[in-house]
Amino acid sequence: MAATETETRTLAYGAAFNEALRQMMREDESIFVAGEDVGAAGGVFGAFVGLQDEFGPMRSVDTPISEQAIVGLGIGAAVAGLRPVVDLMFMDFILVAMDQIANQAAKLKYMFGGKATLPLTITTSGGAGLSAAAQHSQSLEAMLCHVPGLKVVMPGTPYDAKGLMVACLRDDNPTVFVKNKRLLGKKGPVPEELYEVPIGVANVVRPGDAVTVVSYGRMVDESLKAADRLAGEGVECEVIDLRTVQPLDIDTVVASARRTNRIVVVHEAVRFGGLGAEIAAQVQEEAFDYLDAPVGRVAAPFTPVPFSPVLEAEYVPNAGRIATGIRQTLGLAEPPG
Amino acid sequence: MAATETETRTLAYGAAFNEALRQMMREDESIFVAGEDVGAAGGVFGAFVGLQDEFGPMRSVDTPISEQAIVGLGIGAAVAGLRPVVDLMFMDFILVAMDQIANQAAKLKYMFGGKATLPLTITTSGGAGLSAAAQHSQSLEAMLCHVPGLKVVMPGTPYDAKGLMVACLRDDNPTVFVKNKRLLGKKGPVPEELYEVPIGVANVVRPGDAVTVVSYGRMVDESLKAADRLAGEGVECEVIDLRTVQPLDIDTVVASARRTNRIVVVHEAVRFGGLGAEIAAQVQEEAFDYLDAPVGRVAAPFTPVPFSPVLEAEYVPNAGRIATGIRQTLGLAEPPG
Amino acid sequence: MEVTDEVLVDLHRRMVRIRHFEEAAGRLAEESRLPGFLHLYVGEEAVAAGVCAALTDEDQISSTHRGHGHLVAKGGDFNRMMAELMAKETGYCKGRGGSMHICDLDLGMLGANGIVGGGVPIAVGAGFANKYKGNGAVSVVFFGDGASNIGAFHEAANMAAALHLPVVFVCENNEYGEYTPRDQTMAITDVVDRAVGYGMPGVIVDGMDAVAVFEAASEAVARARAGDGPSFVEAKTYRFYNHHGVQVLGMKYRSDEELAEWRTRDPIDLLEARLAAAGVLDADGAAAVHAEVAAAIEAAIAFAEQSPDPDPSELFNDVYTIAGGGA
Amino acid sequence: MEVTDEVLVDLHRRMVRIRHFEEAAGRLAEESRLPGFLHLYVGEEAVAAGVCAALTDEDQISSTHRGHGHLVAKGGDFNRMMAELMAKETGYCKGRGGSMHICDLDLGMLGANGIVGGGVPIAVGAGFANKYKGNGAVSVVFFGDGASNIGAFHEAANMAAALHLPVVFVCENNEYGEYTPRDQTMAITDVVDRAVGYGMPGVIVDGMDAVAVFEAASEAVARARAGDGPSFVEAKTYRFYNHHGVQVLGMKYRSDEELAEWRTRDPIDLLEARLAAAGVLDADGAAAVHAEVAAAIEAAIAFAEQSPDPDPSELFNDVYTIAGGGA
Ligand SMILES: Cc1ncc(C[n+]2csc(CCOP(=O)(O)OP(=O)(O)O)c2C)c(N)n1
Ligand SMILES: Cc1ncc(C[n+]2csc(CCOP(=O)(O)OP(=O)(O)O)c2C)c(N)n1
Ligand SMILES: [Mg+2]
Ligand SMILES: [Mg+2]
Repeated sequence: MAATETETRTLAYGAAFNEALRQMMREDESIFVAGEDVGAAGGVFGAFVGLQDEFGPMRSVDTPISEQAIVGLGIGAAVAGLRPVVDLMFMDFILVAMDQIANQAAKLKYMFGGKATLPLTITTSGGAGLSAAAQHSQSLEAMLCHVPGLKVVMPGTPYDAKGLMVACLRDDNPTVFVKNKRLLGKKGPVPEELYEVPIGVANVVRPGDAVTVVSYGRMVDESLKAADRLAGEGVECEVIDLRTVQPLDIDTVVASARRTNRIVVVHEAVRFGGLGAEIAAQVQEEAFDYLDAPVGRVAAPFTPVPFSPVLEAEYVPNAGRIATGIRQTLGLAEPPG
Repeated sequence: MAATETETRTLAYGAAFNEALRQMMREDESIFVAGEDVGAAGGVFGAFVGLQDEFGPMRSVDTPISEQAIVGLGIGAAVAGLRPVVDLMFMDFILVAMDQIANQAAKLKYMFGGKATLPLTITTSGGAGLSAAAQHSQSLEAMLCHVPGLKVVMPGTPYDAKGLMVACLRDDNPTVFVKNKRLLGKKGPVPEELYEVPIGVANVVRPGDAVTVVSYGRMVDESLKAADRLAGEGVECEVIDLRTVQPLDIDTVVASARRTNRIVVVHEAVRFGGLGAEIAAQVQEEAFDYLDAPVGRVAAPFTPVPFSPVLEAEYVPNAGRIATGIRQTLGLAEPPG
Repeated sequence: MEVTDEVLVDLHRRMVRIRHFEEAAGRLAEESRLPGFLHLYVGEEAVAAGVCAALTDEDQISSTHRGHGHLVAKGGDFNRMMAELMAKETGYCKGRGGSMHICDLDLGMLGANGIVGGGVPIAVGAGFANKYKGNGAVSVVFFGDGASNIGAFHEAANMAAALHLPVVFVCENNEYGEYTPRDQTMAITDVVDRAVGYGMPGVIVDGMDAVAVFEAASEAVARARAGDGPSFVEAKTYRFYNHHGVQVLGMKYRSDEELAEWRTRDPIDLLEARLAAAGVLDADGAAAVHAEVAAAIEAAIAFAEQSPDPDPSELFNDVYTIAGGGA
Repeated sequence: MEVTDEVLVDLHRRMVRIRHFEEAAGRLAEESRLPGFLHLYVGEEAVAAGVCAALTDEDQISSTHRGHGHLVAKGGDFNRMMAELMAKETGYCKGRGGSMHICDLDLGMLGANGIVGGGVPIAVGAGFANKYKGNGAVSVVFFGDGASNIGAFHEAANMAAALHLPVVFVCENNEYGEYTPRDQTMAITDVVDRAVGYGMPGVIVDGMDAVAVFEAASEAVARARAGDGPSFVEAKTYRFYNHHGVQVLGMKYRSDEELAEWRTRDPIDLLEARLAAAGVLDADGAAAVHAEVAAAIEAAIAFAEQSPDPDPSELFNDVYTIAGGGA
């Protein structure tokens, strides 16, 4: 990818997602999108803009406010041979449809002895930082990753947004594609042609030898900023962007940890029971003799997401707190001032 | 407790739960129970038997099949000053009501600046082993424990079933009381008087020095059986019954791990993202220099719960597999045969 | 569709097949030869038979926790059904699903469901696919009176109406949800009263009369096929056995008298009387059908018993579809 | 309740208070002085005012994402409301909830809600508590046309009917859910058609006519107080601003003509004309009310701006109720 970057055009994260859908819908008649305001309005975040104009209302469907029926629509249509994309406006709303997602979509194939195939993509938007308060800011991926039968991707760059969406649309399993609300406008290199970023493959976005920093979604940028600061302190962090959180590319993580001997996991979700716990558990198991310090975790505290910008700034991990967490894992003192 | 045990009468786990409710309902007029078939029928597992006869239909309410409205009924009634107990027949069904549980009940107090008080108890029945298949056998506590604002208890004995239910009924927060379906008929000593087992306090049910085995719910009995086998091999396991999974009594766990230097976590839920991950992450952090081996985990594999008894026997952890997991953590070979 | 003699005979056979399968399953359960829960359809045969006789193999149905009758009516294979109930490798779900998840996607039977109302949105999704493909197929949702109180039903019914989908909603109103009577859980007597709130036509039909069900279903299916959208059929029926298992008498939640009353309207007896009166099928002819089906059931039990349990390694298969290796 | 002159004046004042609060909030948002989302109630004032004028302080209401109007109508304090929208420590929720979670439990306002339909079961629970205590209080659910399509609404409405609870369901039918018109999301024109499916009486009322709303609400509340169970009121109304924020003209999803048409029926203009005609309140009198309320709003803005942000340590408080330390 690095090579092509320079040549390729830049596109925003949200537009890259939209382009993946559009190009795939041109290729495959069985793909359609359905959800609240995704049709005529193009989605409240603009992620579905232009699809109804190009593909018509049957392939770009405005639905009632009915998250359970929206996911069920996708399940039934998938079992019947289509490749549905159903949108749940905010990640917080997966809780409204959790039965259809976790009891139905995730389990049908297994319960049916392998008979059903569910090429279903559930798209949603997660993450805090918009003063959207406790019901519009959550990062609930840990709940989804605990459900056998689902795959979950959380891209952190426009390039991966397009490539992973293509991969989800081509996958024959229920996948959940989680956009980060605050990344939608972020620009980056995105090839115009159709390409796929494989599900389940992490990306080492910055090489280093002092400590491994594992993250995904918007926290990758914050981790890279933290890495820059630490570089100024003579510490080279290796930053890994998981890109996919289920299945987890634990091999890449463990290999890095065995080299750096120290590792910190960073995510927006609350710390208790977050993905950092699973990663820490697997790393201490796979790299026990290599670790010079406990696996560190930088995550949100165990509280709902507050509305107040002042409180939310305290809540969401940022480069500063990530740097502090890394220093702790390295046993370094905070720099003066 | 040990002292009283001998004198006290024995009661089944389900009956102990029922007695806690009855005795508390006699004491506190603001307590009522509502749910599907909990009234006239006394609950599909008999856990609510006799309550409607004694307290009438207003305090023992048969509801429509409406999990979201059942939980919401409890939330609204709690905010209005009552102390509701709402039942969700199977733990799998919390996914149907997850918005009301995790977006509403858990967050109202915080979102309202502390104004609301929710003395709400949600009761449900979890666990596998009855050939009830993928939608009636799950252990989903990890999802609940990831939600700030909830407390979650999972008793493994009749004594704790009564004492923890009393504690839930007296708690001013939303609590989830998870009965284990396969423990309902299990008998054990239960004092007749009202007593409370504090939420958030683990119980060392078997002292030992070779390895710490942490579990909860039905897996405690299986862990004790495994401990017996290993005692035969000259290995003394310290078995800890967490009893409460949120908040977690990590101090008791860490103190034990620092003594035994080895620890294995056991649960019925799937391994990936289960509570064992959080415990492993916290223990490796708090006891890093004390551990002679990685924190071990014995849990269900990453698949839905199968119907077939043959497959389900492979799926659910048991004394044999727990013993194997403990031996691995101890670096011991499997005994011949 | 017209009610020809062939239709009458077909309805009878479908009901007899359901009845014998369910009676056998009940017997096996009583002998503890079936693992797990068992929700029997005995008494309600006319609904599944009448509806499925109005469908083609391309049409789909979604079912409930009480799903054997629906699968048999849609043409389900006794051997694979019995094997599934016994959790054998030869079962419809390789023993992974059991009674509550039994299905045959090739027959358009999209599965029983352990979650009340859980199958409703799925059938609506299949209906969407039919409209999308313009294949003229129709999907049918079977659901109970109790299920009409759950959110997923409401959302899916409205979705079908809003998107004008070829779906038929068939409510099996047997007056109870488990052990709680209908009047405790809703303030209406007829579930069909909900149809108007979705802008769907709705009818009430005698669920013990297979012919009446067939006629109502045929009309609703024709409407859906013609592109005129979803409709609602409420069948008044009754289960002769307990919510699960077979126990019947001396129940606290419903009187023996009520049961006896309904049993006088056994849907199979009613149709056999009509068949005899019409000279379409006399007692001997009916007995022959019963005998033939009974033999098939015995064969299915033997097949299931001789079938192997799933291999333990099967535990790990089919969680995901592996690219290349198809579904 | 009887429509006395006092009632008319009261309705007017409630509407004017809502209008000024919302216009001010909109202005502040345009100036980027408010964080987060903002869903304005302008145009729908007659619904909240008419309903809340029929309630006592002991009665509860549950609200939606569009909740300011409901709180103002129930007697909300401008200072604490404005401070909450500005995320200040002095706000109703100490700055933790904001516009989408604003509430005043002391006034029986059980909270705005960020989840469409999320507040419906909660109000039904409050209604259950009222019946349980026999305190004669009534709870009112405000919900939109779009919310009537979500499962939680359906379950809670049926629950209220099944348990015969003192609850009033008030549907604010403004013809849109965000950017999607009603006819795309349901096959019915009148949401009240759903009432029959729950066995509730229902009426349609002109949501731009505060007096008509008051009369309909009074009747429904009286019925609930008398122990005659829940009922359903559908108010036909319209929001004058965009789904969120204030932008109005040149929208793709609804025409400027449609908006202009509805604006000719501004609920405040309509009532002021009636007040003048009835000689209850002339133009000067009305202007005086506006002036007084405008001053109170300015004071509230000043109060909010001078209020401190929450202390960062507040992030960790009130997740749980600590035993001893009360709610
Ligand atoms: C979401 C959910 N809630 C509760 C149950 C438990 N349950 C299984 S069947 C049943 C009764 C269903 O009643 P109805 O829909 O009338 O169908 P019937 O059993 O009468 O055929 C209940 C409550 C469930 N399986 N799923
Ligand atoms: C469960 C859920 N789904 C979707 C949304 C996003 N959303 C917020 S307001 C709204 C429209 C609601 O329409 P309606 O109920 O008619 O109320 P109105 O905005 O018209 O007052 C939607 C879809 C949400 N907040 N919650
Ligand atoms: Mg029923
Ligand atoms: Mg609306």
